[in-house]
Amino acid sequence: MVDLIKRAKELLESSAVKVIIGYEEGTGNKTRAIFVEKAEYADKLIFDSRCVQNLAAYVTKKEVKEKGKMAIVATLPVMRSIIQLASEFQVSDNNLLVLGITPESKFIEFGNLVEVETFVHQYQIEIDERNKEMLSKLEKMTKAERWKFWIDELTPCFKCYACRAACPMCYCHRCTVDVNQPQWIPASSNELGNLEWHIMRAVHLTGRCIDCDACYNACPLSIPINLLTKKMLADAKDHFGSYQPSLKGDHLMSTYKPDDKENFIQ
Amino acid sequence: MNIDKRLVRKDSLEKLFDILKQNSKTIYAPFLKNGKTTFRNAENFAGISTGHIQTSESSKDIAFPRAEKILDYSKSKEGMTVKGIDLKDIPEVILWGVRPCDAIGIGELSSIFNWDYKDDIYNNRLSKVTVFGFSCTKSDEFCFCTSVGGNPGNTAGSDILFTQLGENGDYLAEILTEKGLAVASVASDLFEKSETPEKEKFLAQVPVRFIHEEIRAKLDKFFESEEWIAQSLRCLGCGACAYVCPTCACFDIQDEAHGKKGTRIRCWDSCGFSHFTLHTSGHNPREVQSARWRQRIMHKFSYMPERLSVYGCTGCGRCSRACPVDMNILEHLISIQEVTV
Amino acid sequence: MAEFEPKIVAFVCNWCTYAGADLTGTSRIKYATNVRIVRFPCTGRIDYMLLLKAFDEGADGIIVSGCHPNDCHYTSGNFHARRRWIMFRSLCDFTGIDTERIKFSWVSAAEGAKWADIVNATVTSIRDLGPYTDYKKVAKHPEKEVNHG
Amino acid sequence: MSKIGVFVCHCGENISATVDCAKVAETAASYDGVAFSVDYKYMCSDPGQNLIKSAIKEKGLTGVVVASCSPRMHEPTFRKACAEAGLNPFMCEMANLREHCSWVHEKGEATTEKAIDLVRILVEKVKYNHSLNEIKVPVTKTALVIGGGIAGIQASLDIANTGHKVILIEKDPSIGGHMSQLSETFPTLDCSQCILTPRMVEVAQHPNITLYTYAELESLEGFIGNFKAKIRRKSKSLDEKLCTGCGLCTTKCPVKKIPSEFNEGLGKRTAIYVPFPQAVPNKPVIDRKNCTYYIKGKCKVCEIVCPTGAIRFDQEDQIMEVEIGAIVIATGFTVKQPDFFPEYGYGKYADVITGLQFERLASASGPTLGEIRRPSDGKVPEKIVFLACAGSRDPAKGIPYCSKICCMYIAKHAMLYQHKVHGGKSYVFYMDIRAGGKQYEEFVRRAIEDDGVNYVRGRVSRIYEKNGKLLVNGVDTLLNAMPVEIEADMVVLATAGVANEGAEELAQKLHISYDPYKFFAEAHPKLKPVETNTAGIFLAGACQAPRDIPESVAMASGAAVKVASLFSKDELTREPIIAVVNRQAPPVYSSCVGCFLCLSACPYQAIEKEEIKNRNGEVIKSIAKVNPGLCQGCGTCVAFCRTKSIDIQGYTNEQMYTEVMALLNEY
Repeated sequence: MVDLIKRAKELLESSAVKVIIGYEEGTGNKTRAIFVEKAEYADKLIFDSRCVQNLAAYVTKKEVKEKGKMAIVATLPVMRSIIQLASEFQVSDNNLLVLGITPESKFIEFGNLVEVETFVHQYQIEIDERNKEMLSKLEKMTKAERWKFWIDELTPCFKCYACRAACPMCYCHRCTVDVNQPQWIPASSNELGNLEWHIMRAVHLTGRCIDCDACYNACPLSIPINLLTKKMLADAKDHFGSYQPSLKGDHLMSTYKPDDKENFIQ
Repeated sequence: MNIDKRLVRKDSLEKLFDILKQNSKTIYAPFLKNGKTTFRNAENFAGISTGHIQTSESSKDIAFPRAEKILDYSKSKEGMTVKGIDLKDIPEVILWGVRPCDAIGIGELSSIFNWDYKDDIYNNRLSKVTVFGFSCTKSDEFCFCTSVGGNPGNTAGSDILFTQLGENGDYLAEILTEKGLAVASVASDLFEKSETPEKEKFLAQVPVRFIHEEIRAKLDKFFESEEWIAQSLRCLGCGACAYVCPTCACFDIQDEAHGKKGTRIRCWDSCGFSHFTLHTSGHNPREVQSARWRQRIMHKFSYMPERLSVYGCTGCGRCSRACPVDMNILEHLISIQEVTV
Repeated sequence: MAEFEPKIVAFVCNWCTYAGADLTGTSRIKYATNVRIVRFPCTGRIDYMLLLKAFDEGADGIIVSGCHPNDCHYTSGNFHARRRWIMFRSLCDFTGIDTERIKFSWVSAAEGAKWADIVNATVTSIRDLGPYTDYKKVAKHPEKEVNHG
Repeated sequence: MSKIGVFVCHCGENISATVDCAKVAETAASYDGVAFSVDYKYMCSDPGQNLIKSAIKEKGLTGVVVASCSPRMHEPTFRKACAEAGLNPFMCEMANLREHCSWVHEKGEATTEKAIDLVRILVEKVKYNHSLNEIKVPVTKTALVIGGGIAGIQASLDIANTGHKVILIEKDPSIGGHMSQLSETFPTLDCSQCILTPRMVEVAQHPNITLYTYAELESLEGFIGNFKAKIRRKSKSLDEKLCTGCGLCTTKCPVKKIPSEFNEGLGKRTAIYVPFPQAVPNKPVIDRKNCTYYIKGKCKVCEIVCPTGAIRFDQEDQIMEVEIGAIVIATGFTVKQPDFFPEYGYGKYADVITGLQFERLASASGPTLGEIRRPSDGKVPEKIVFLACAGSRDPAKGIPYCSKICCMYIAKHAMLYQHKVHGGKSYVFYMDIRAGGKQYEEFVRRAIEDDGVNYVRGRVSRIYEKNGKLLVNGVDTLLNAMPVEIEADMVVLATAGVANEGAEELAQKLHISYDPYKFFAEAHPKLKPVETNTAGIFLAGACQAPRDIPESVAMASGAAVKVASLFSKDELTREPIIAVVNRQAPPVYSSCVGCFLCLSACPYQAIEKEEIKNRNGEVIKSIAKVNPGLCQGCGTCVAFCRTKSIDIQGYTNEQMYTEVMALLNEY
């Protein structure tokens, strides 16, 4: 990461950017986010296989944005998030510079988001094998078995909303669950409240989720909620062809094709 | 009452459990799911988790449920009829496998629910709970009970405290309260009268990491510190820390309406949420995360000790373990201690 | 089961299916009484959460119906709706929600008879499925019982 | 605290026969917030409406639920009544107890229960209604007429004569349509050209009409009173200003063997051509598919001979955008094509022709100058057979409907034949004679009785050629299905009238609906015959169904009146059923986060970006904003707004949510 740190220092010294969002050594052999505002702290920047948190969640955070132009250390999932955020007008070249980390852990800087998009589009979003298996296992179950599976998994959820907070796409200031006139989602963290909260979350992320697993990693009870978004991702691919976040903003769920196929409408 | 020390054979624990079940007691105990330990209604002894350092969730749920009904209402042309819950319906419960840092938390939680207003629902629930504490024989870098007035074998809050005497050893059972005695007497012959060694040498070693009074004194002058921002910049504002915390008592009142009928419930809430202090007007006195983080620390380490003369934190370290972005409370407290104002 | 009368909510668009149901009326075609229509301007307006709300509150079945493709009064509301239904339906199915209880259909303003058929078919199939106890159980608002966490 | 009034209508017996209206009213009265509830025989009657008005005044009602027929029927009536009593019309909701309940269920508990539910849903909904004010939008007082046949011509002239501007576009090089191809017209046998051409000229000269021939609609956006149309003017390869229409080019053009569309292939034309002598405009176009220059890259004879140098080989299609307030569609129809009748040998035998081709043979301006001569050898046919319902009323051919005009024109054709070919014998095979219309029946009788046309009631199974004759095999069902065989010299098929090629695409461009046969759908079969279900777009002539000339003209005038009445106002008022984005006090301003998914979803481009600035003029956030002029209120944006920031008046989240709650819970 020598070149990353070197570049970070240049950017801060030339005040081309005001803050660099990256990873630093944390506690308990974890890594965590660091916000470098002075060149002398750039040496704290690290990158290794433990750096899985999706830092894109910070680029829409008021306190961070207000510091001025941001640079972000971005792995592939983070870059995808950034592109999706840009297509939703949440970030732009004016306030964000991407310091990319290739899947081969090489540092690569991008001049603008178009370059990031081009880079991102070289890679398909692929669901990992373990979860693929999990999905097909669930699909093979009977409806009743699936119902039981999800009620059992979701009932422990106490709605701390860590999944929402960790997700770069959940940048809304007022989430549907925060709306109580009408009360779309039961406030209680009971079976119903949890089920509907997680269904709603999955629907809102359909066509926007880039499968970074931030939600799952953030869950203090390790509930496999990412399976819901993965299922949507897989289905989106099946129904509407391979799917990639794109600056064109041709969002999966806000657009349509007259010949979209279905087999259930009478 | 004076503490009654008994010996419980390792294999007697299961017998104890079964006898209690036979006496139709409801037992809540920690179970492992998705690599996390949470308390739930235990049907049988098998599967009750013992290996864990600390449960992922605290046991406060038993006396302070994440969502509980406080009343039913129904509207009509004539007006509104309201029906509170019947406290008699609250069942007796044995809370099995509680760590001392949770048990002591019960007292801190109670001090909040009985500060000015006495919360009947909470007190009633608590009165129906018998706590089987289990001393800590292991700890990790997130533990700091000894810095906040606790220790791995602390008896506070337990009705019976079990301490395992070495790997696979038998248990020392300290029957601490009438409640504990009542339950123990159901299976009195499992609680053997015999010479028991001192438990201390079997307990986990948790070093003292900071001086609570110093922190508290520091906080009095610390309100405007930049440190809050530095610490909280990576905080995502979720409620994980508060929801796993044994002493966090904040709740939100919600009405769930179904036509003319409805239910008023109280749900856990967290000072970490941006909407926690949001006014209807749109004004938010704690507009940024640093203000919310400050509130969390101030409340636990300054306000509660000051107003309720209790520690607001049991040092269980759960929040640090649960935090998705490594907001390590111990690390932050130490840095507060070190920063010069 | 014989005396079980399913509660069915129909979410329909104003321009095609609602008008189609009007035509059923003007044609005096008889059909089952179990269905209650909620009128929307367009299928594109139908919020998927409302379907879940219907189940929460005790519906045993749901009909969602609007203009045939290309016939949307608003040109593309039904195309948007269709895409959402495709994804939402599969998500429901994945979570074990009984999608057989949600009947999707296109009923034009000219298809009065079809509306009657859809209603009758749905009522029959829901009658066979029985009350939606799974969801009702979950939606029983557990706080009602004084329970522990 | 809401004070809701519930008014349950018996609709005579229509509702009360199966629904216990008194019980419905009673139950409604027990609901929280219902201040007045009553049932009455006819709510829509004056006394009924007065009942509502006085209740509003006396009880100070804040909302009204009328439980009667479909809101699609009487919503305006009751809203008006409320308004007259000083209650905002949008505080009135209707429960559909007739079409959706009493008419479709038997008398009984369940039916009344349902009626009660339907009322309750709206009682609870109306509690969340808000007073709304109608939206005023300016009207662009120019009409677009698509199609220059008799219907389009009539509509254009009628609108133009009310003093409003008209843009008339015609896809062919000349206006006139099918009528210009006809010889004489039933039932008066006056020459089609003679009555049509003056109208064509009038169009060309009318100061309020702008005529674009060889032009088609490219796209349409906007809404009633405010459409934007893109029109493609196909290149004529000609500078129309310079061209004097002298016709030198068409006489000199070397490509002379192109089947003339105007003559239905019975005559020939050149590559640069004027479709027919009386064409308007009377200026040529180059048919690029057949022009030697465009095929081989050389020739340019027309350019050489043109005295004014008006030929433009490099001319390109022109797209022009026009703003219009209303549209009349008069694109007409066509007739079923050859391959359709293998059993009749159409296309196989030169002397089996369509009715339209016969029109050309009979026409003085036609290829035979009005003499009936058969295409194969130019001989005058001594025996001629006319087949009615060639395709029409034939579900097997996918055309179950009656083409309507055939019975009459066949009678006319037979009559013309008898007049032109003395001693000739003519036969008409028919299923039924449908001669409804002024002097129509008399006309047919004349053909049979005065002109001795032989009408045979029966269908023809097949036609085949045998030593120079066309053998027509059929039956006479009036002589108990006795087989009939006629040795004919010529056969004329009254081919079914069908929708134009591309009618479907046009309908989709215009956002109007069409029937299973691709004819455009009227908004109501009886009460709105010239309206479409898209406000501001009207229908005239055979694009809606096969029509004869008088009907087409009547429809055209009807459509013209609709346009004129629309243009009679400077502003038109629209229901305020539109989307709105919430606004809140600073520092929030709005819960909208500006993801603008609504923008990409909106079918009407009604979503705009609004920048919210602080005192120093710095942009704090940019949020969605709805253009009330463009929004049509479909609510597609509402359903997936994650922050629930955009909502639609009249169908708000709270209203729809409440309806579901009210439907499934006790009150």
